[in-house]
Amino acid sequence: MEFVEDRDPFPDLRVKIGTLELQNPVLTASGTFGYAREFANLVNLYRLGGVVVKGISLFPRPGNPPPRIIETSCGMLNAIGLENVGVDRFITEKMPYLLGIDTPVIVNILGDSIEEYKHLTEKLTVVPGVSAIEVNISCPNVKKGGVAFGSDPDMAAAVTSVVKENTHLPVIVKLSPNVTDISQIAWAVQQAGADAVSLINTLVGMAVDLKTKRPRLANIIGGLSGPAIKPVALRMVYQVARSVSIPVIGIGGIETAEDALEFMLAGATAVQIGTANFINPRASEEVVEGITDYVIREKLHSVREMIGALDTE
Amino acid sequence: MEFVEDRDPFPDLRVKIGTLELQNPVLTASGTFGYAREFANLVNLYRLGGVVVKGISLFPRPGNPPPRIIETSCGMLNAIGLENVGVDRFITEKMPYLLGIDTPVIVNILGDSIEEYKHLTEKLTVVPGVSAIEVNISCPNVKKGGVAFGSDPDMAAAVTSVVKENTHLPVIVKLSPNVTDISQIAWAVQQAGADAVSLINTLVGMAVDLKTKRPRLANIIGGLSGPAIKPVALRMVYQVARSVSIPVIGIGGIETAEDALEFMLAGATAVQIGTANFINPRASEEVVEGITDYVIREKLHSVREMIGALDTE
Amino acid sequence: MSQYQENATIIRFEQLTDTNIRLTLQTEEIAAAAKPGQFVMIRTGKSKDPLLRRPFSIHQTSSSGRIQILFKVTGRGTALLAHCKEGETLSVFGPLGHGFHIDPAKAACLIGGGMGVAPMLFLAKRICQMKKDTDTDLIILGGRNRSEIEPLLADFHFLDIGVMVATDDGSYGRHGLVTDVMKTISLPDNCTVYTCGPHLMMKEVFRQCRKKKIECQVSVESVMACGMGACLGCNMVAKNSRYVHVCSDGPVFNAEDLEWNL
Amino acid sequence: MSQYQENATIIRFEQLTDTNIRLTLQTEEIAAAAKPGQFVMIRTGKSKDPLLRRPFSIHQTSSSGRIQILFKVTGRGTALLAHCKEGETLSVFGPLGHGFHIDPAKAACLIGGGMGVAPMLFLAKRICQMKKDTDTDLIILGGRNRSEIEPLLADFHFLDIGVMVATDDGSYGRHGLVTDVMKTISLPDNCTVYTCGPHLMMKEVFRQCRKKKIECQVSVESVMACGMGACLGCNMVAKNSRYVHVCSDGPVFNAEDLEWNL
Ligand SMILES: Cc1cc2nc3c(=O)[nH]c(=O)nc-3n(C[C@H](O)[C@H](O)[C@H](O)COP(=O)(O)OP(=O)(O)OC[C@H]3O[C@@H](n4cnc5c(N)ncnc54)[C@H](O)[C@@H]3O)c2cc1C
Ligand SMILES: Cc1cc2nc3c(=O)[nH]c(=O)nc-3n(C[C@H](O)[C@H](O)[C@H](O)COP(=O)(O)OP(=O)(O)OC[C@H]3O[C@@H](n4cnc5c(N)ncnc54)[C@H](O)[C@@H]3O)c2cc1C
Ligand SMILES: Cc1cc2nc3c(=O)[nH]c(=O)nc-3n(C[C@H](O)[C@H](O)[C@H](O)COP(=O)(O)O)c2cc1C
Ligand SMILES: Cc1cc2nc3c(=O)[nH]c(=O)nc-3n(C[C@H](O)[C@H](O)[C@H](O)COP(=O)(O)O)c2cc1C
Ligand code: FES
Ligand code: FES
Repeated sequence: MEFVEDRDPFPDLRVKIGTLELQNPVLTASGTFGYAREFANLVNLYRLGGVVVKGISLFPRPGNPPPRIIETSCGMLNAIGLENVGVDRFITEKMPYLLGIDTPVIVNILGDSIEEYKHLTEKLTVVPGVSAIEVNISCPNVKKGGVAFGSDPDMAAAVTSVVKENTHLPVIVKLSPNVTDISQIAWAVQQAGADAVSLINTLVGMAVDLKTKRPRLANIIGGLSGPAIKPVALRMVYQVARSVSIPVIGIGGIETAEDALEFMLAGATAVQIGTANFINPRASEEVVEGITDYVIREKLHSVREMIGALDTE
Repeated sequence: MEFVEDRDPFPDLRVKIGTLELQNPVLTASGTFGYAREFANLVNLYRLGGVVVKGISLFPRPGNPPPRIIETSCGMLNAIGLENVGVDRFITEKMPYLLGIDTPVIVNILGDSIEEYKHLTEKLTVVPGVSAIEVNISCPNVKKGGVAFGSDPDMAAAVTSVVKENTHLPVIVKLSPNVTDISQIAWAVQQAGADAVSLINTLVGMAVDLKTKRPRLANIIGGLSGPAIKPVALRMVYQVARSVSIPVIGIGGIETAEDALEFMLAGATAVQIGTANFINPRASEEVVEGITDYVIREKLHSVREMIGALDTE
Repeated sequence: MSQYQENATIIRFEQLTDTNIRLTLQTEEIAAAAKPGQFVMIRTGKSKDPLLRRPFSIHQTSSSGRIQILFKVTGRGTALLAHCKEGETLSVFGPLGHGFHIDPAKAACLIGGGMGVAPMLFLAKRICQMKKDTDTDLIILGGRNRSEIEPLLADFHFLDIGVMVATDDGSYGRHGLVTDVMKTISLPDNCTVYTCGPHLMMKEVFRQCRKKKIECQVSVESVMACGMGACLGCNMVAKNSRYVHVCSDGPVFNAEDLEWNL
Repeated sequence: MSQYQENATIIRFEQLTDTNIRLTLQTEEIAAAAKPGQFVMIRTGKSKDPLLRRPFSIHQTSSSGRIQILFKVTGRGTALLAHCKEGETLSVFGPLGHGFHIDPAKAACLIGGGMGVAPMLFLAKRICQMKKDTDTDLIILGGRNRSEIEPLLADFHFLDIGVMVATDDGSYGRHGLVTDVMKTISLPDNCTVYTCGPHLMMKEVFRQCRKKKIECQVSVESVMACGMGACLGCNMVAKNSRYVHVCSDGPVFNAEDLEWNL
């Protein structure tokens, strides 16, 4: 294990997501970092900008049958099916540890209906140690025939409003990339009060096994993540950052500090590290180290100078 | 150069796209195979199911400034900007050669307005040697504020209708993947008379150069293609094939016969080979060879048994 | 439980058969921490394709800070590993998972088939360290043919436990499956069977154990992304249709706890 | 113009400097068909990442069916090539593009800088074959320092054309740039200058040629996907703001035809 020395001069990496101040712009992406504890002996958690925990629902969910993951070219498909212990057990079993890690904890929530999002918010907002809520709107709206909340501006706004109304915490809405115009959804959730948007969630994909003539995932379709999707993520971050005035958190295929800084140039205020955690469990901390080095080397007053600094003439 | 022996028993690889009979399901994708001549000494063109030529517009287009392409993880972005010689020079300069290659020639067309599609169709439909028209609807509709024809069911249907009304040739509509619900667009163009749909065109993406703080493409955004997008393409083919009754042509990251057969299992009647032509100029013919081998080895009566044969319980 | 990510130098590359390879890797911290039945996740190359690490059981560890893995080329990742050279480095992450539970008071029967032989050596060595008397213990190893199994035996023969071998083609040891051999022997009542190998083999081993009311620990496989409980991708159906996660709840389970559809 | 895709065996791997490598490849058909100034596209590995082939000028060909390429490690693809070993194979596609136009009636001045030296050897050899008298011909080669340029000279010294060398640090030949050397010599009126190297170098070469009204052929670079005119990705601005495609219209152009913003 490498040890990290303290640096001098201490560079300014702070960024703000709504009222939430992060010491640096590097978060971990929901579903790829467990409940942080799994990484505790690999990553100095306190050095991260924050951690986003696995998506939590009102009731425990068993998730999908196996196989749930499959590798694709420079990416992977997952159909975990949002397996989680449910909000009550999350609060009693996972939060005590998370309270002690000295880094902001952002809780990712998901529901099948507006009511579920409401109840989740009510429960989480009073829990000590929860720094912000990230709302996953890529889930199907059961009442509206299973269309994802995130694919319709009105539904996305409705979820956002109900979460905002029930919490004082900063609310980040996590956008689905499987839409015609992601800026339109971003705009709708901004108008509904979101403090920030994060994007992208996974692209819907599929893999087929020629030998068995069956889908490779039990769930047939799954979410594509990893380096393969980075160009799509970067484009969407760029588009959304030009359409909204709230902070944008960039996600998708980020493995290195260079990747992260590219997202910041495109307009991201912060980033999340997802699939890269599987390939290099120290990826998130190494991104922090790399950004630190960059800010020192380039003599920036603050990493914030990078946000949206892309030169397009 | 490898030589290909004739095989016995001669397997049945024929598929039908509208009234167009293909000797096998392997086409080349528009924009990745030039005007076929470029590949003449590498590929036995007559062994392909057909070739789809570079997109043609009513007037010549110079395309975008350089750089136009950039590699990404398991993929590439292109912003060629639809450079082409225009339909008149295409007919006089390129068609004479294409007439002689003894494989169906499908002409890919693109326009900025419904009228352009109409004029293109009128001109091409009378040209000997044109076997079908593939309509690229990923282009911006200049009159409707630059929204892509392919992202709106009504506009997509309108383009399809006007092309159908002006030709007796089979009309394939090539769908954009940058939409919330591709099945809806597929359905709309089927209702408007399309003989087949082909998908996917490229995903909109972007790349950033941290050193120069500039986009890597002069055009800022470009189209993502190659193995990286295969899972998305496969999923969309699967969805569309279950929504429409016309043939579906699968495109996206296909490099091998195995890839092609996976698309057929998911519901494709034929496939197109795109980016793979750059990496292996013989890819298209090798896919034909691989499918031939498969049909023999698996003792299929016809490759058509594969279409939609995915077992999802 | 501590895990380490090390840049491990390849100390030795042994091509055992056409497809089977044994790698000796210098991984100080992993070697020191590893327990029998645990595994490591290895990056098969420097490129982003293949993207994910691949899981391999720890075949044995040495006090000089080395581990061995034993693998078969089955796809792209293992094909890449089959091209690596001594002196090069590989990123190795581990040790991961829950290993075998050894009760020194009980007799042990180790049954490994194919690449399932891999964890058995480490386990057998540890059993020999923990127990004074291994007279009632037994190891049954199976493979397709002589060439697959013979190169592995030297290490087992150093130990004080009897080894029986079965090959599918009869070219070495008994002709048949390890489960055929298992039928011919009478296991002591107070015995634990440890097994790793193809699913059908383990199923049959468990079937025989259950009949005889003998404890059976199995090391199972699943597709994995993270190997450490973070992605929830490696689930498997356990009793009562519940899911367990192979990497964090396993890879070693009490066979009773899994669903075998017997 | 015939192109071939060959699985070329690496006959020789020469690490010339830290970053510069010369590969000798067995490519019967490409070697037989190649012309000076043409290039090949090489797959840098078996994986899908990096995905695209990389373009390299043909440094020289041999009658035994071999070609050489000379390259500098600048990124991931060339780094992979720098790890290949003699005896392994690489997928090589070529020969591609339009090469230099040689007029045996004219004097020739070849100016190569950095990796732009690569196509100059092949060109010089062909000029020697085509012309009886090369007394008025001249080769000017430039590099950063002695170690970059010295290993390349042996092959040039076999030829009947005078060679002048310039290095940035003065550690070999003249101290300075090839374009400084160019200024000091007087080129015959009826002369063609052939040049390849960094953009700014070629620009200066062309500036001097234009002043002296001397023909100048340049070999330029651009990003490429297909290398054969199929993708239209490799465009470059030519005179009158028209686009040319480097792979199919070039890579060698009459400098007059391009836009240099002089
Ligand atoms: C805990 C554990 C321990 C293992 N120990 C060993 C060992 O000691 N020796 C050994 O040879 N093999 C072992 N395996 C299996 C080994 O991980 C796979 O053979 C390897 O990942 C295949 O990689 P590939 O890229 O060559 O194959 P791929 O091209 O990825 O696939 C080839 C085949 O292998 C299967 N496979 C792919 N990835 C995995 C995966 N992560 N886990 C299981 N199966 C997979 C695929 O479904 C496919 O059928 C172990 C697996 C697990 C889960
Ligand atoms: C016709 C032609 C002939 C060439 N001949 C030689 C030669 O003889 N010797 C030599 O060392 N180099 C030559 N090059 C340049 C060589 O192709 C690039 O150095 C190489 O592609 C870089 O690959 P990479 O993966 O190492 O770099 P990357 O990681 O891809 O990029 C590193 C840098 O190289 C640039 N680059 C990447 N791909 C290309 C490309 N296809 N064309 C041009 N630049 C690129 C990038 O913009 C970046 O600045 C030639 C290029 C062309 C177009
Ligand atoms: C295994 C896995 C599980 C995930 N679970 C969740 C989740 O519970 N909630 C959520 O909002 N996103 C989830 N995601 C999406 C990621 O947070 C992230 O948006 C996506 O993977 C793209 O980033 P990446 O390419 O860096 O992985 C999951 C992704 C993976 C790979
Ligand atoms: C360089 C390039 C140029 C393309 N030009 C066109 C075009 O003119 N018309 C069109 O409909 N599609 C065009 N495409 C899209 C391809 O035909 C294909 O739909 C896409 O690349 C996905 O397939 P692939 O992953 O196999 O490349 C182009 C793609 C590339 C890479
Ligand atoms: S492999 Fe990720 S949880 Fe088991
Ligand atoms: S590289 Fe494809 S046209 Fe030049």
